[in-house]
Amino acid sequence: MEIGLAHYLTVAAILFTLGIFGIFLNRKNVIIILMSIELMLLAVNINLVAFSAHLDDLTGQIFAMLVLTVAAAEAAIGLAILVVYFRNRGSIAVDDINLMKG
Amino acid sequence: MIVATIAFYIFAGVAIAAGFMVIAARNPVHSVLFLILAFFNAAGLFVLMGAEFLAMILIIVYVGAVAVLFLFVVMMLDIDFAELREGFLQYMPIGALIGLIVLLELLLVAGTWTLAPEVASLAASPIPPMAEVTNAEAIGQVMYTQYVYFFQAAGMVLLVAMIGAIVLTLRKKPDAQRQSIPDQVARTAETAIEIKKVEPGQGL
Amino acid sequence: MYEAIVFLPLVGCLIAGLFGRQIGVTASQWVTCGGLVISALLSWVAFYNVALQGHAETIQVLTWIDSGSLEADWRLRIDTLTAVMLIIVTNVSALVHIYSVGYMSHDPHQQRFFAYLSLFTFAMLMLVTADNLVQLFFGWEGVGLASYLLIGFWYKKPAANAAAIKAFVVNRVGDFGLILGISAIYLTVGSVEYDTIFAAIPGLADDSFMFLGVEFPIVTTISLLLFMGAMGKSAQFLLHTWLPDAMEGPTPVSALIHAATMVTAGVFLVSRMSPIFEYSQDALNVVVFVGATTAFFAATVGLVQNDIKRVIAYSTSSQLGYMFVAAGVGAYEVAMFHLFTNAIFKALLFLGSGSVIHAMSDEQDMRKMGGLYKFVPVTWVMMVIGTLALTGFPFTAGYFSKDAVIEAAFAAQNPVHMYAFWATVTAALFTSFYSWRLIFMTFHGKTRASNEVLSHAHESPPSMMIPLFLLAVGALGAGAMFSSLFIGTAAEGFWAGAIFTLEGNNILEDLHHVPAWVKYSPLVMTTLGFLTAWYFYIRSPETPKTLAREQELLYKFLLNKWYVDEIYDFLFVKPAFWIGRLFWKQGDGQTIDGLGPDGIAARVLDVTRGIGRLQTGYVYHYAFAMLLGIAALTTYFMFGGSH
Amino acid sequence: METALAMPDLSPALAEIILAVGAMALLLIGVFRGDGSSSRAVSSGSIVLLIVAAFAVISQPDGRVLTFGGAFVMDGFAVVMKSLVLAGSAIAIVMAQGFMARENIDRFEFPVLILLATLGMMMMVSANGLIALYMGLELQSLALYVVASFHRDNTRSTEAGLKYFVLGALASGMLLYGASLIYGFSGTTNFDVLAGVIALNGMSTGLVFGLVFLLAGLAFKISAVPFHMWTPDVYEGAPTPVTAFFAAAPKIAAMALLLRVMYGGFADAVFQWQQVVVFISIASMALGAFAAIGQTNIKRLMAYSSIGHMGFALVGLAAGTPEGVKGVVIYLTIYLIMNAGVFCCILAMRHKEGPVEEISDLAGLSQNQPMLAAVFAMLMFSLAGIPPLAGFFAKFYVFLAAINAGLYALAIIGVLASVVGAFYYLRVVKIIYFDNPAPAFAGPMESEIRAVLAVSALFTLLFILYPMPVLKMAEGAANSLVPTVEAAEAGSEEAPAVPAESAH
Amino acid sequence: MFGIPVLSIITFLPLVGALVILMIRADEEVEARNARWTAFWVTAITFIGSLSIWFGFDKSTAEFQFVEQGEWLGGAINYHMGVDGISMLFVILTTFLMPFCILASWEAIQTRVKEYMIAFLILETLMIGVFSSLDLVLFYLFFEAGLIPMFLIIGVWGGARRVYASFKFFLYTLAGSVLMLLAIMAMYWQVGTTDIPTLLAYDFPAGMQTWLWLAFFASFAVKIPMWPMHTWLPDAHVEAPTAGSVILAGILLKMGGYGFLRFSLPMFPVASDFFAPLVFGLSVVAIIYTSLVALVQEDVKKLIAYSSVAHMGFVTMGIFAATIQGVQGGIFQMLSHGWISAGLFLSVGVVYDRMHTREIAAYGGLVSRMPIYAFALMVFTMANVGLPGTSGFVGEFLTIVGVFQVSSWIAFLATIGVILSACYALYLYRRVVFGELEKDTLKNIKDVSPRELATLAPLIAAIIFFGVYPLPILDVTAVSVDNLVANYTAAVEAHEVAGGGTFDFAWAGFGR
Repeated sequence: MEIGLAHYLTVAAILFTLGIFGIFLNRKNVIIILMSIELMLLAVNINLVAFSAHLDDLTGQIFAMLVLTVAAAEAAIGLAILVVYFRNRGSIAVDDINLMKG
Repeated sequence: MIVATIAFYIFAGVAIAAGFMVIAARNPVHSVLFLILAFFNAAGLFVLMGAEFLAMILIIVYVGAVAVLFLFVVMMLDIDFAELREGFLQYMPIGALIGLIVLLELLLVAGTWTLAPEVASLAASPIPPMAEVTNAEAIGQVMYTQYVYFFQAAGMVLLVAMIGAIVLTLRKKPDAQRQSIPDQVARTAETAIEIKKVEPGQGL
Repeated sequence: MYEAIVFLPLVGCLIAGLFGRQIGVTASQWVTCGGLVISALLSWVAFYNVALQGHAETIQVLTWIDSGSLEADWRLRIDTLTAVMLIIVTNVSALVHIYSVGYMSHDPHQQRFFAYLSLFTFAMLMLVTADNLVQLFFGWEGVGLASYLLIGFWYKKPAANAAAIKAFVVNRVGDFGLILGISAIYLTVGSVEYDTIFAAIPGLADDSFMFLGVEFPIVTTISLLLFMGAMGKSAQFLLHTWLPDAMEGPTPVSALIHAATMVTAGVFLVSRMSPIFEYSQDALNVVVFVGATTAFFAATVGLVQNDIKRVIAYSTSSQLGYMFVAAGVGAYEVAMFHLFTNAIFKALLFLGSGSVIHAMSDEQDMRKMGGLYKFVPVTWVMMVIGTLALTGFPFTAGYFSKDAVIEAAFAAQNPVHMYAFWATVTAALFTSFYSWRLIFMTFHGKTRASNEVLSHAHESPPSMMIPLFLLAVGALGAGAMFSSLFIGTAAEGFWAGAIFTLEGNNILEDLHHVPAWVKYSPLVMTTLGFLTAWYFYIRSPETPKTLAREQELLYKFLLNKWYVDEIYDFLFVKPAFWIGRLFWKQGDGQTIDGLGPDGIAARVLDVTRGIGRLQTGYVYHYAFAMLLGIAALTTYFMFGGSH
Repeated sequence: METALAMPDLSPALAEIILAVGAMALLLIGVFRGDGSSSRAVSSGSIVLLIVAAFAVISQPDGRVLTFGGAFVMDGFAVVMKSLVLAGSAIAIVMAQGFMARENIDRFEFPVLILLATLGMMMMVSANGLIALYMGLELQSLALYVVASFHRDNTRSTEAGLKYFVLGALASGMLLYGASLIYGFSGTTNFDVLAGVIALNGMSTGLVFGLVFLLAGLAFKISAVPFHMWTPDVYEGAPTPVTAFFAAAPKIAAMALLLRVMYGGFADAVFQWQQVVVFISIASMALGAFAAIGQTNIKRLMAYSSIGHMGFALVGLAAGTPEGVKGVVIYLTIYLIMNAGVFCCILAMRHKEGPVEEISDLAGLSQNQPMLAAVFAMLMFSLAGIPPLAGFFAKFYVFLAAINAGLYALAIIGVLASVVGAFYYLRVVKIIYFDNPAPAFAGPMESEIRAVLAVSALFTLLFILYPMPVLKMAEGAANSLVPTVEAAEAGSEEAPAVPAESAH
Repeated sequence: MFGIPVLSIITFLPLVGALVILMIRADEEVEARNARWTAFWVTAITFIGSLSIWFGFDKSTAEFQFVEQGEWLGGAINYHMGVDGISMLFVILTTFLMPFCILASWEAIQTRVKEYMIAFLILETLMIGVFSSLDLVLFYLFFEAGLIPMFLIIGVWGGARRVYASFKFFLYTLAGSVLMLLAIMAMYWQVGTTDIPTLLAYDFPAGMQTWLWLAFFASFAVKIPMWPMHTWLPDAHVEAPTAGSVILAGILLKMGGYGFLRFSLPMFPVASDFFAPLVFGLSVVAIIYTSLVALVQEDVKKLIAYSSVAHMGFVTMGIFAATIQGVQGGIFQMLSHGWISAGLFLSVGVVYDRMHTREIAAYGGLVSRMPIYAFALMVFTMANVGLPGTSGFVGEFLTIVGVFQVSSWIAFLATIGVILSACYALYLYRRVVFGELEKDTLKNIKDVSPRELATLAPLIAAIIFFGVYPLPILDVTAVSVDNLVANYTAAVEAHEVAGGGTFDFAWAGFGR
């Protein structure tokens, strides 16, 4: 069976969905959410590379590389905010992040 | 061909399983480790698609830097894991349903892809044959020319990330001792020594 | 000159009303009385000019309403009909003004009283001189206002206030018909000017139009609507309830407004509108029927009343019924004649009773009087003259007019008219009875008043007596003097077209040729009534009490005025308040506000609370919302969305 | 390959370059002069820089210029939107100075981060492709995440930053996924090319999905329902000047980007995106109106208010016509200025112990500070869209466009939502004017805030007298954006939607 | 006239006055005094100035006069002012009532006098603007903007439930008028302009008229107000300060009627014809229903407010009868109600200032101590009842005559209102003024002061003068009304000829 674009897109879609799941099903730990975001971006990258390969166009790979860069930056900022938050609250449980509501 | 197929299924299968474990693992440290696993396998998929350079970046940047950073933070924050157990399954059914709907739709879309003939000619930067130019070289050729704008922009993004991380986490501890060379140089006897006359028999 | 007749009272009213406090009581009296006396004198001149010399005139004063083809000007139309009314109104009013100087001498608000009286006179004059229906309506409502003000003159008395409102509101019910009538006339004729209307009506006689979704003959509808106004103003049966209550006002007011002038406006209206009524036999039948019923009804109620003024009030209502009967059978001249004579003797009776009341320190209950002729002999004489005139003692004023009414009713000869004949004849009996009953209870027999009151009893001052004398002369002589002019041989030249009758209407002629028994029946009835009254209240004072006990149901029925007030209270007043409250609390409060602004506001707040609850503060809920959004949109495009 | 080596034309991106270089220079100044002493200097420098950048923007020649391989576009629309963005940023920095000092967080990084965010926004406005869009968006977002939690010792501020970050990352994930689909199904990331592809082949399912995901990501940035959930929490938690900043400049940039994408790349897919935009527009207007009623915190109230306002701005977008663009531009301009004024007022709300944010603290302001009260009330009426204030004209032009496009149901729901929305603005006025006085606010307003407030108030009040400049500007922007659409529009089913053709 | 922009000057003069008051800086006492005098003189001068448009008015033409035009929003939305026979008198009414409002607030308002006067002057500008603008958008602007000062007047200087009342007033009227705004936009796209004279000449397709009519109706029906959209009125009236009630009843309500006359009837004749039965129905319900409700009120102002609703029922009925008498009667009724309700509210204000209660039960026997007051109130009451000789009669009578030509049922039912109005008005008068003066609180009550008399006397004069001699008003309106009715009839007939009798409720105008 030939491995086509659809296969890669399927993998990406599943990973993307897992990422989303990770964000809203997770009650434990904000870090897991950050990791879920990384999963989503990974899925996007798989998409981009797969399209790139099948379109025979480098743009997708460039895009993916930029996404990687930004994802790294995002991770850095995210973790920084997380640390600051932890210093204030002494917790990073998702359920605790609800001082503001209504 | 069959090797490629088997490789795909292995990489894909492990990546998905690892991805699942990232969100399902009880211990955040395990989650990070599964994330690394997922990245490794995704890198494998990249290789299968001929994007070796990206695969390499993925390993170096993600596994080498980002994942380790995660691990570091997880360790540093030292959470009481036992406490954070409940509620995981509370929203599972409805959440899973919605998630599955989205997933199914995405999969349906994935199946509809066709390459319109005129689309091929649109390629902004066609991939040169692998035999002539390596993937890394091809990327390099366009990265700093055609896509220099994005390259610069990525630089600004990283700059923001840097400033952000520093501004948020760097703290000057007021009671910490710091070396100040000008102060040291400017030090004179008058400022350094105080001479006290001690009256006999009275003490200080 | 005609302007002076009409506007002098207004001038007097304004001076006394606005500056009364500054110029003082006496000056106010002089201004108003003076104005009225001049008016009265001038009105005789007018009568001479118009009625006797035949110089009818119309005088433009000012433009009033001019909207599209609807034109209604302030205009004075002076023809015989008006001239007769001018005589009645100005003279009675002048006498009442003078009378009031004495009668009201102890009242602290005399300026106001005189201003009101003059205002009334002005409004009444506007009514009778109107050349179009809108001006007539102005006067119509104007007299209503004055009546309201005068009935409620003693504003501290709750009963007076209630009576005032009742008078105004019941009159408004009549006006309801009048407004619609005017509107209907404008719709069909395109004008509200008398002459135009009268000219157009014959052409419409057989036409019909849609009114309230039903096909009605035009002329009948208009006539009946106008008559509804007349019923209200003239206190005809069903709309009569305000008149007895109006006796809460000062007695001169009762004399002027509720006996001599205002209440007769209805009769005047029908006469004035004779060119319309003549074309609708149905409407005329209704007029006769209502008039006859009122004559009978009011007379029955008058039998048992104990308030001296109320008796006269019911008598007034009854006499107005007579007038409508006359008008309804087509004898408008007779109606006007009876109006004329009735004004004189009814004013005399009221003023006389006012004199009695004055003497009795404001006591009105006849049961607390009796034997007063010794104390107030002159008043007694005056009252007897008035009673004779009212009951139709031969050759007094009432004899000519009332008998003419009864004869006219008989002469017309259709079932309704026969009913009217018998009703009026019976009413004549009752009239005689209660009139003499009044005299006997008040002036004869043993006195039932306290010594305290009697010690103050005295004959009234000259300012009150002079009007009485003058009226008494009129009550005795006016009938003989004017009968030939009004209804006799000279009638046609006298009216000079001011009253219109159809070709075949010879009632004025016919009524002189009724059988003898008809001619004598009123006199017989009167005598019978007198004798019964004499028997009941002089000969055997116990009889009425026994009778009342034996026929308690009937007695109560009559005493309570056929329970009309109670029925109205039950049918209209109570439900109006009840419905009003229902509409207010349930309608406005619960339904409209509840479903409308308040309800929507409450729902909005519910939604707000709901949204507030959704905003839990939990990141995963927020993420879930985003996912839901994306899922909804993708699903929409997958299945529902067309592309 | 050799030709690609040619130096791209940098002049269209002059303002961006000035900003980038300037920001780094200011960063250096800050670092070397050290904290505390430098923050005010860097702030002032930033403002100067923004003004210079604004001049650079305004002085761009007319017409549409592409550079960087077609990824960057400069046109009349970009000039207007960038000017607005720069103004919004400058106002935010001006407003922040005093507040940051009082809160002891006056660090020189703040203006630098604002500058970098502004840079990102300008890149967004000029983005002519998916990658440029993404890079600009991320540059802006990352800077915003940081400034949201800038008050790092404050739990609320950090929580705001965290929430914003998590959800923002999710949103950008969605956007990226959409971008990848669009790229994959069209074969290009460039909007001009994309428009051509769609004109040729129509919308495939993949493109529709890509569009939906892309819209979702952008809708997050303008906090349109249902991607709005972060807004109230972040607005409440972030330091007030930051909130003021959030409420204006990023929204304008994101809205500009939306316009650019919808009227540019997806010009021929009006039918598809119009449905999405109508949906989120209605949802935003309604939710903004309803939810704001229950608020007691003025910043939270303003958050819902901004959700609602973005819903109204989307009404113009949904029209899919040049009038719509004009309406949106007018809306954003007026909204920016009103918003600045309102936040100046909010900044004035402080007692000796610190700032207060409860609406009830405004009670009786009309007696303590009549002038401030009058201006505050006027701004509230203006936000509610009551004539003759500027806010009315904002709504007027978007609804005018919607009616022109035949979106009657949207317009009716919109105006009704504005009535509901009027309620909570009125409530603020009620508290200011009808209630008994609460303790007066402390301290005089800083002169710079007073100046901003004065400008805002005068603009709001006097807009009616001379509206032509703004109208002309918006019309120019619309005309420069839409010609790319016009040719294609003839083919679409967007009839000029005049209700006259009523007979069917 | 002579190239002077008279209308603009009159319109914006009060605004200038407001600015002047804004500039006043002094201690509270002096500030208040200066604000009062400034406001009074500004309104008085505005009134005198506005008389110039009455005297300079050419009664022989239905054209707009004193027209001014200026560039404004572009795209054929311009600053366009002018008056014709229909609108001119409303301008005068507005300027006429304002000085009395200021005088009535002289002592009643003691807090925040400056703001109060500013609010009133701004309100005056906006009200004059409504009646004199000849551009729909401009009209809408003035129409809506009036909500702001009125909201504040009710809310800041109002009674106990002022918050509820002011919100209800604001949101209710706003909700009504936003739909009109959309209709204005639709008209703009249809015709390409919002210029009223142009729109008056434009022949809207029948299907579109339906929707436009409904949208305008939503606005004006709330404003005037028609049953069942009236419930904001009693609340607003009751809570507003005296002068606020005067303006509300005297002028703001008239905007609704004016709107019907200016827009609904001439621009959408076919739809007006189609919906006339609806309007008649609602009017009649308003007349009877609210009259009955008025009968049972215990609060003086509420009673008057309900009576206003009933009287406005006559106005709508008359207008939609679309006969000359009906329309002229409607206009006249509005003007006359302006004086009468103003007089009634001012009268209530007189005793409210002394007793600080609006409960009817708290009064009684006032005539003993306050004869002048009793006289004034009697005039107003009688005018309210529609007694001939007062202006109240002319309007009421003309509307009934006018509507009778269209439907006798409606006239019949409306005339019941004539009876009921007598009931509640006299009942009120009796309870307040007549009777024994028993309550101790009233024993020392003083009669009207010269200042109060100065507010009441001109109204009495106007009511009686125009009741006896309404010609000046009828004359001014005659040509415009003739023109309006003629065009209306022609349009309706043309439609019947073209489309047959049945009027399809055209959904086609809605949606694409």
